[in-house]
Amino acid sequence: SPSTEDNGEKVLYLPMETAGPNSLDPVKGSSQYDSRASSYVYQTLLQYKYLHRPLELEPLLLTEMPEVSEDGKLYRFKLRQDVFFHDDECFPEGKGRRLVSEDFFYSLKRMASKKNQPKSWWLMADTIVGFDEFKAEQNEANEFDYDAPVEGMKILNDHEFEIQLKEPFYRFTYTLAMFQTAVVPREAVEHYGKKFSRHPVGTGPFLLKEWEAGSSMTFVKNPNYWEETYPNDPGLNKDGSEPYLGYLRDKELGFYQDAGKKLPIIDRVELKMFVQKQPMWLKFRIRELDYTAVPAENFSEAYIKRTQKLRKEYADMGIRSEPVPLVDLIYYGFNMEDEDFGGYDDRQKWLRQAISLAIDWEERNEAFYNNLNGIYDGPIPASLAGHPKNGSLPYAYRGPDLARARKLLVKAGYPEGKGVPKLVFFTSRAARLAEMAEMSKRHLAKIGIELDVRLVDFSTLTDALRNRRAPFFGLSWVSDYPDAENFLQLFYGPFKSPSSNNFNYDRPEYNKLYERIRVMSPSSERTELYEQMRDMVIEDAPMIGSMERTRYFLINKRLQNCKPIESFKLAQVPQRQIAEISQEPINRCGPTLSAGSFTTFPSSWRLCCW
Amino acid sequence: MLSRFLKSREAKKLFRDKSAIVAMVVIAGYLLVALAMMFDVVSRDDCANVVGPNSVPGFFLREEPERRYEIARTSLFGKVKRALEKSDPEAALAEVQLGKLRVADKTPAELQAIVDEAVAIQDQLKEAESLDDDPEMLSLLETFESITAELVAPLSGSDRFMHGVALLLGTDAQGRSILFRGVYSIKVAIQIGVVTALVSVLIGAVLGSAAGYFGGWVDALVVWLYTTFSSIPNLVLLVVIAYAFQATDSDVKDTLLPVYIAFCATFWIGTCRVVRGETMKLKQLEYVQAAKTAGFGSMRVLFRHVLPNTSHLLLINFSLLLIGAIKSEVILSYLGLGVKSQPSWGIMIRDAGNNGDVMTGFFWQIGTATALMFVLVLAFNILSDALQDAFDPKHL
Amino acid sequence: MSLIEVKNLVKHFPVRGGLLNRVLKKVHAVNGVSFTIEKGEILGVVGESGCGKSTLGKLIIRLLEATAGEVIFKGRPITHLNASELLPFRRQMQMIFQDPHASLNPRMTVGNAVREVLSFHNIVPRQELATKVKELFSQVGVNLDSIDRYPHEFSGGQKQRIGIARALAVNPEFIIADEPVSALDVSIQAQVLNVLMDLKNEFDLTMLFISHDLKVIDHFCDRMLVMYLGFILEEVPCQDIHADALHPYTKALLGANPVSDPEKRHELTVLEGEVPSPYHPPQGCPFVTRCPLVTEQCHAEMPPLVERIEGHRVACWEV
Amino acid sequence: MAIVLLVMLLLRVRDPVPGMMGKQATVEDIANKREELGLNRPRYVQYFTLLQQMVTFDFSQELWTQPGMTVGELLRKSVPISLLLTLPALFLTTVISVCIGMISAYARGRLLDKILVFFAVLGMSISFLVYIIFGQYFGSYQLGRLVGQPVFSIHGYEPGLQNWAYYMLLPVLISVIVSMGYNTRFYRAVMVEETTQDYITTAWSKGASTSKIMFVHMLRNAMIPIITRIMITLPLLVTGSILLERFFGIPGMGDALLSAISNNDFPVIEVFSSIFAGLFICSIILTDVLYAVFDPRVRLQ
Amino acid sequence: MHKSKALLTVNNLSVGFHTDRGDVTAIEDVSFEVRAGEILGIVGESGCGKSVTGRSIMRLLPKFNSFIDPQSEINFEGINLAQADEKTMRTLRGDRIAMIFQEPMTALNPVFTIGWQLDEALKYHTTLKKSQRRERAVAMLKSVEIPNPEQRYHEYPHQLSGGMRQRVVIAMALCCDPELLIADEPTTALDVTIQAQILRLMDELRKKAETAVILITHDLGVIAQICDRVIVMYAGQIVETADVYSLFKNPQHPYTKALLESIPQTGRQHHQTRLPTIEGIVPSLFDLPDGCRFQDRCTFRTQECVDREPQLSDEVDSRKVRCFFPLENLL
Ligand SMILES: Nc1ncnc2c1ncn2[C@@H]1O[C@H](COP(=O)(O)OP(=O)(O)OP(=O)(O)O)[C@@H](O)[C@H]1O
Ligand SMILES: Nc1ncnc2c1ncn2[C@@H]1O[C@H](COP(=O)(O)OP(=O)(O)OP(=O)(O)O)[C@@H](O)[C@H]1O
Ligand SMILES: [Mg+2]
Ligand SMILES: [Mg+2]
Repeated sequence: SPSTEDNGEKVLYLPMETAGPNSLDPVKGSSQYDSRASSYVYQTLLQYKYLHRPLELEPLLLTEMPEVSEDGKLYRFKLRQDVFFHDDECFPEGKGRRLVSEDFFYSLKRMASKKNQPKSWWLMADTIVGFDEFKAEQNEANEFDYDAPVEGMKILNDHEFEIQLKEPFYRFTYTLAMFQTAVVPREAVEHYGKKFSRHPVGTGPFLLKEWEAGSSMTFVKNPNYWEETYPNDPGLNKDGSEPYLGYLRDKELGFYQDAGKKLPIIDRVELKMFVQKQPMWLKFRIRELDYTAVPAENFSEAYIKRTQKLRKEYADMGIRSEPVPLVDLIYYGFNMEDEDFGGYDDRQKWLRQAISLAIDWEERNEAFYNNLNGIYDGPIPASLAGHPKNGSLPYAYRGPDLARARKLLVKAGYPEGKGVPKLVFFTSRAARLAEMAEMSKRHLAKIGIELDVRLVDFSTLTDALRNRRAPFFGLSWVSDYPDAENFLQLFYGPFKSPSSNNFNYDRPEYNKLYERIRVMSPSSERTELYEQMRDMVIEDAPMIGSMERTRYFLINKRLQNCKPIESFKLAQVPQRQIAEISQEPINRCGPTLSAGSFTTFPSSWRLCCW
Repeated sequence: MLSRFLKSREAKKLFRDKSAIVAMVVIAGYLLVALAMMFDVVSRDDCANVVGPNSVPGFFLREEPERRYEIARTSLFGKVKRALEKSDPEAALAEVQLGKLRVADKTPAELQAIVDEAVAIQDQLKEAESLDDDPEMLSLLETFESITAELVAPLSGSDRFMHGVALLLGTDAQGRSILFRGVYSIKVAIQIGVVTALVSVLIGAVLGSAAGYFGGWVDALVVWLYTTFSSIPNLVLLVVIAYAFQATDSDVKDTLLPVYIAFCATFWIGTCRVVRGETMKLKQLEYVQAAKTAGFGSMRVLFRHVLPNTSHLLLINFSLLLIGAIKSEVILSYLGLGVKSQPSWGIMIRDAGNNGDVMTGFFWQIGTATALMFVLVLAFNILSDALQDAFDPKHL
Repeated sequence: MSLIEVKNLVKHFPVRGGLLNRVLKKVHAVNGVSFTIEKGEILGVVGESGCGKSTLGKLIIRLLEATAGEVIFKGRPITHLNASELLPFRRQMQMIFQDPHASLNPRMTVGNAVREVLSFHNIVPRQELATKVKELFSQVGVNLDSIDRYPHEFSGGQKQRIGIARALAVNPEFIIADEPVSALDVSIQAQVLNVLMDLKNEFDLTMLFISHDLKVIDHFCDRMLVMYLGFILEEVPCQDIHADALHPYTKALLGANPVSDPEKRHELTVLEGEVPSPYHPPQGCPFVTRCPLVTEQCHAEMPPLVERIEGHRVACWEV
Repeated sequence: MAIVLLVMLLLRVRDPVPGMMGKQATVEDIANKREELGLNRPRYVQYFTLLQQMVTFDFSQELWTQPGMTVGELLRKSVPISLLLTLPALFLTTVISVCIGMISAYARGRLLDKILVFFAVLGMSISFLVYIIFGQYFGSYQLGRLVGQPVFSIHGYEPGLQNWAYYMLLPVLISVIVSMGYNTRFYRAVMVEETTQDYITTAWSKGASTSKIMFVHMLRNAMIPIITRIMITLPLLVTGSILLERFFGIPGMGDALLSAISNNDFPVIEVFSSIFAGLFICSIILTDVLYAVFDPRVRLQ
Repeated sequence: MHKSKALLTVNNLSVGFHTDRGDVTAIEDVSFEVRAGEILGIVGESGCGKSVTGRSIMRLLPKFNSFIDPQSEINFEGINLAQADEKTMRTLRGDRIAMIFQEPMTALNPVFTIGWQLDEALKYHTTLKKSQRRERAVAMLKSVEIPNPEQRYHEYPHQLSGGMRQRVVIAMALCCDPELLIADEPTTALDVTIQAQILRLMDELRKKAETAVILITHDLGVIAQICDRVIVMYAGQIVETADVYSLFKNPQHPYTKALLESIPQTGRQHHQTRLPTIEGIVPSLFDLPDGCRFQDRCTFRTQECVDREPQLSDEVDSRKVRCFFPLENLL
């Protein structure tokens, strides 16, 4: 059996549903997994509060939230002065150096260098005064000069600096909590060169000890971590109300037991990679993993589908269920530049609407998501301003309403779907998407439209989208920050492919509205505009949707203080502070589980198999 | 040719082998089914269409209460409920259908009443901790089932039969008939098997015999070709070819053609080797030399005198490749590179794997696919064994 | 003019092997053989297994390409003709093979095997094919009912006769019979020899008759060549070989041949010494290793094939 | 080296760069990337560069999908792991199936033979995938729970020989079961061939015992086909088993290769296929050498 | 001709095979005896059961599809070989009874040295030490006139010529001084000069060591040359046995006679004459005619031959014949 000499160490065993991050260099990363893995080692200026729901930002490497000027364009930052980089051979004498203002700007400027092949430039594009010019200039030059000045970036001193924005972009604050803007030391980048991707040096609570590509990563505690502490008990408000949603439950679950303790509490984190879900689930069940997101296909094993409650056997073992609604958008999209299905003519619009009316989201939800997902109209998910009440709008084209769809087809000149060309549908090959495509094909067949399914790998899909070759496609969008603007920008004309507007939707009215809301702070006026934009999208139907998921996490008793989130491409469970481990040893095959858990396992089969 | 074979010693040997006869009967059965599929006895649509609630188990398993609840909830009840909420319930109701099941011939108002009643019971049921051992809840469940059943129009005789057949082996996660899909896959499997085996045997035979017969640069070329091909790991080659097809835009990739090509590209090698060896042996034989002295051209000698005498090898190779193709299809489909837009055993196994069927104890889908495939492959295995024995002069 | 003239025919087979399939060595199968065959004559070739008899036959009929030398058929060299030029000669020369079983395509009825040859060469008009086949079969004494049967349904002697029928189908003038009776029992051997004899008498066929059985050659041929390791050691008329043979090897063969009569038992001649390898034939006479009469000269030089009397040539320094 | 060419041509059907660059890349970015990877050079230049690298054993190319990691490193890591899986599997399969094949050949025509062959065929008739799915669920998960402690790992890998049985034994067993059918039948045929040889009769006529006949005379002669078969599979050892590695989370070469293919990681695929081809050639040479060891007839002069 | 006691007595030996066309009896009711120092020849057409007879004495018929009739008796010095168990056979084989097989090319195991293979039998049957065994093996090689025996001892079969190989096989058979040697067409594949060598060797052996030899061949010349007595077989049965002189002089069975006549005669008077032949073919073992098995081809056939199967006659002048109308002395 495996060696896990825990010798008093507190070790976390966590799954990651991928073959592993590609790179730990923040500017090169893009995926959720890159983000998760990086977050052990690197830190950003801001972070989301650990226990607060809905999420709220707080300073991390800063002493306080940035000061924003009246016009919303000038940001002023104060760095903590007790933050040191990891001890590493790239520093003189191997001692980690103190973090200074210079480091943050250096890290931002790395996004601009062509050499780094940054996937993150879009975050900074057209945002900071003089940054775009800096990028153009330096990439032209022979040598990229990181010391060259940028107009909008000003160092005041060691620990104070200012950033001047072109416009009062509200989202800029959120950007500062995204891992792409994490702070890296210049010494390490220059010392390790290409290897830097696999040899991270940051300010975070953990050090990367081992990385078995494709199978596991081990992080160990950073002994020189600065004085970050576990969040303190905010207490009930004076009027007895909760300071945030779910505070009382958190308190009851003992999330505040460790308040004020120095972080990190854990000595070692073992990330295990899983490409297949079956082994991950099985490993959780023998308690070799401390938590897992419940794969949809195993939901009914752990939960009673009818009540969506955890089964008794699981609850009895101290396993905790944490449903986490994702802020996301699962949709089908049209390429608006497609000859047959795109376009802004009424006929073309009706055709798209008819297609939308044929798609049965409920059935999909039932077959693949255990009926757990939320279905809503328009592109704005539930927790954000602009989301329709109850998720539904009477004028939306939500299927299945075949009668209406047929009528629209007649109106569009395709009675019974006759004359509609084959609808070529691009979707990624992963897991159950193929089955889902088959379902959609069936749905469309009912109104006489033939779906031509192209199962492709993800890179081919993105390629097809970029080249505007995919007339119809299935995708999902996970928000980068909790603001509907992040969803509405998907339809902004100038962001057409190869940028994020995969629909190539381009309506001047819409674009104008977007330019307005981009620089607005939250307000009812802004929400109104959001709704207006949402309805335009619904009517023109470049997108068919929508669905958002709830992720069900199961957490073993051993793992305390763990409150998962999953949104904004953040970690599934915020790792940095985490979690007390109870001293209960890992009992890999809890005998308590075996008796009851066979309930879903027909007895007649048990005999055959042994 | 056939009649000759039937008279031959080998055929007699073959027909004396009882297991071979059984195997041939089984294969004939499969072929018949495949033929029936060609005439759309079960069409592609039948495989794609929903015939019942999701993941209904097949004939011999008693359903547990939780599942019964789910089945009752997800059959017509849910659909009717939603249809009634639509702006035009009449029209919407007309669309409601689950396989052969349709909404009972009632007015929307009547239906609404039934639905309301059901919803009330459902609310009660939802509250229950567990349905398993609570007799009160069980009876409630029964009521729920019977009420929801009222929404369904009774089936006519033949429809009821077809409904029963469709549900015989249960349904998959999307409510499609496992039986239909499994049976339809026979056609796909046989198509893939026969076409790839045929083509690769053909390629292998032509190249192999040409190489063996002519020797010289032809031989060098063929040998070079197959060493090149075989020095790439088989599965990797399959995958690379399959991927290469993915990238093309043509309609071809939705057919079985990429699968055929991927398989043929790797499968011909074995046959080619064997045939080449055999041809080199036959070339020395005196009847081939006699044919040469008679002045026959090399093509005539090759096709009339050499190739027919490798036919036993071709036959054996054919059956082995057929098995190989059917088995590899499963793996390719699992990797998402195999069959598209129609069911196949590979896809069924893939779906079952992706759906966690094994873990939830739902063995119907994977079981059906495996069993159907197992029997066919077993039959072919036995047959090819018997063929091998029959053509082995040393074997008695 | 003789029907066939063979001049200095040489055949070396490369033996390949090793990693790169290099030519490792050469088998010297036929080493400069010359002789002639007159029309209507049966020339026997004897020699032990592997001495190059079949190779010689195949060289003459162009189943193998000669390394050197020439074969002249009716005054026309045929060694370098290409396939189409060769076609007319194919009709005039045929071969009967050693192994009656291997010489018929197991997947063709015997009737078809013969018919194929007939129709390919347009020997007779289509409608007469069937009759012609029957005629051929009755000529060699095969039951006419069996035309539509497959080779495995025949006995060895019958198969050999069918082989002969196929060879006769093109009305050849010259037949190479490569050990047509070695694989057969004495009783069947007699049948086949009789058939050949009849054909010779009837059509005045010319034959190169290969065998390693002296008794058969002696009985059947007009003249015989004695081969050893690819060389001709002696050419002798078959009237009374026992008396005429001069070469020590021929004599040894005759002496080692047991007589089928216990009363005439005699001490069989036993040759000491080993047969040299065909890969490295000795420089001088190939028979030196076993020859009772060996001298210095034999080691040094291959004796020429010298005509002693009309139709009797010997290659030996000592006789 | 044609193999490399072939693989390259097949790979080039797709353009890898856009996929690599993510959604936000601009046309210019893509062009840059192309230039960096050398994809804009003519094909033959790329081909010869690769050849040169292969000949000089230069594996320092960086992975496209895993910046900072060289192909050499990847191979160094994954190949040994794959070998830990494939070598024992090959060994077990060969030993077991040679033995069964021999027994079966010896008992040819009798019930025992029929039973053995039937089971071999039975085993062959089920999909590999099904074996894996069931093996993982019943073999590691349910068995572990039945016994009360983990017997086989469900997923994952740790280096170290003491961990071998835990992580590798089940996959090894599965692959043994799967390949046993073919091998048993093959070795049986070889052995049957042997039993009918005249020299075996000669050995009997000398009064040799059954075991002597089987293990001395027959086995020694059967070595040639056995070696050939093993040698054919030898290069495949380094490719590992794609499916097993995927399912059991063993970070071997098969897994790496499949990821590389699906992520268009050309350097890995190209380097690997050249190495594989090299191995293939080596195995042919080795086969020749071993032939000479076991068969005096082909011993080189 | 000495008349010593019979070494081997075969009584009513019948052997059959299970084949894909059903069971066949390959040899039926074969009875004969061999005395020490005697060479017994067995002749007959191909497939008439000569080898099967030899192999059944060694009990080396293929295990999986052959069967010996339980009535059969093969008495070797008091042991019934037909019923003996495998262990007894193992001690006899190679030691007291040895066999030489038809094909010298394949009878030797290609992967072991000549020495190893010679040594094997000695190892099983003698208590000699390794060096002694080696000495003996080399001596054996010498006695079969293999040049350079010391060196050949270490060579592999493929390094030897066909004739040498056959002699090695003979040496192997003889190395434990067997009392009975069964030689199954030991010279068919060889050229006449080497054949002569081997025949001489066997002749010496029987003279020197009193070894009994069963010589199976279809070459009547060989029979005439060295055998004492001859058995003629046809379609699985013995049709005639006689001493070699009387058989050749006065064949009594029509088949024997026809066989002898079809040998091509040498000499001027016979040159290029038609040969007498036996018309027809050997009946297949699967559909043997009732009555005499030679009836279809016999020139002397009568109705009786068709109706009744002739039995082997009692011994007259040490001759037996299976014919209703044995031929008189015609020569
Ligand atoms: N295709 C070939 N390749 C290499 N060597 C060959 C080939 N054919 C014949 N030989 C060799 O040439 C020599 C003469 O062979 P050939 O067949 O002519 O002998 P033969 O006298 O007909 O013998 P046999 O009586 O056995 O038929 C032999 O040593 C043989 O091994
Ligand atoms: N293993 C076997 N299985 C079936 N039948 C066999 C077997 N061995 C021999 N026979 C049959 O037994 C009969 C006698 O065979 P046997 O080998 O004794 O003939 P033979 O006289 O030695 O012929 P040859 O001169 O060709 O060696 C033949 O008809 C043969 O078909
Ligand atoms: Mg020959
Ligand atoms: Mg025999």
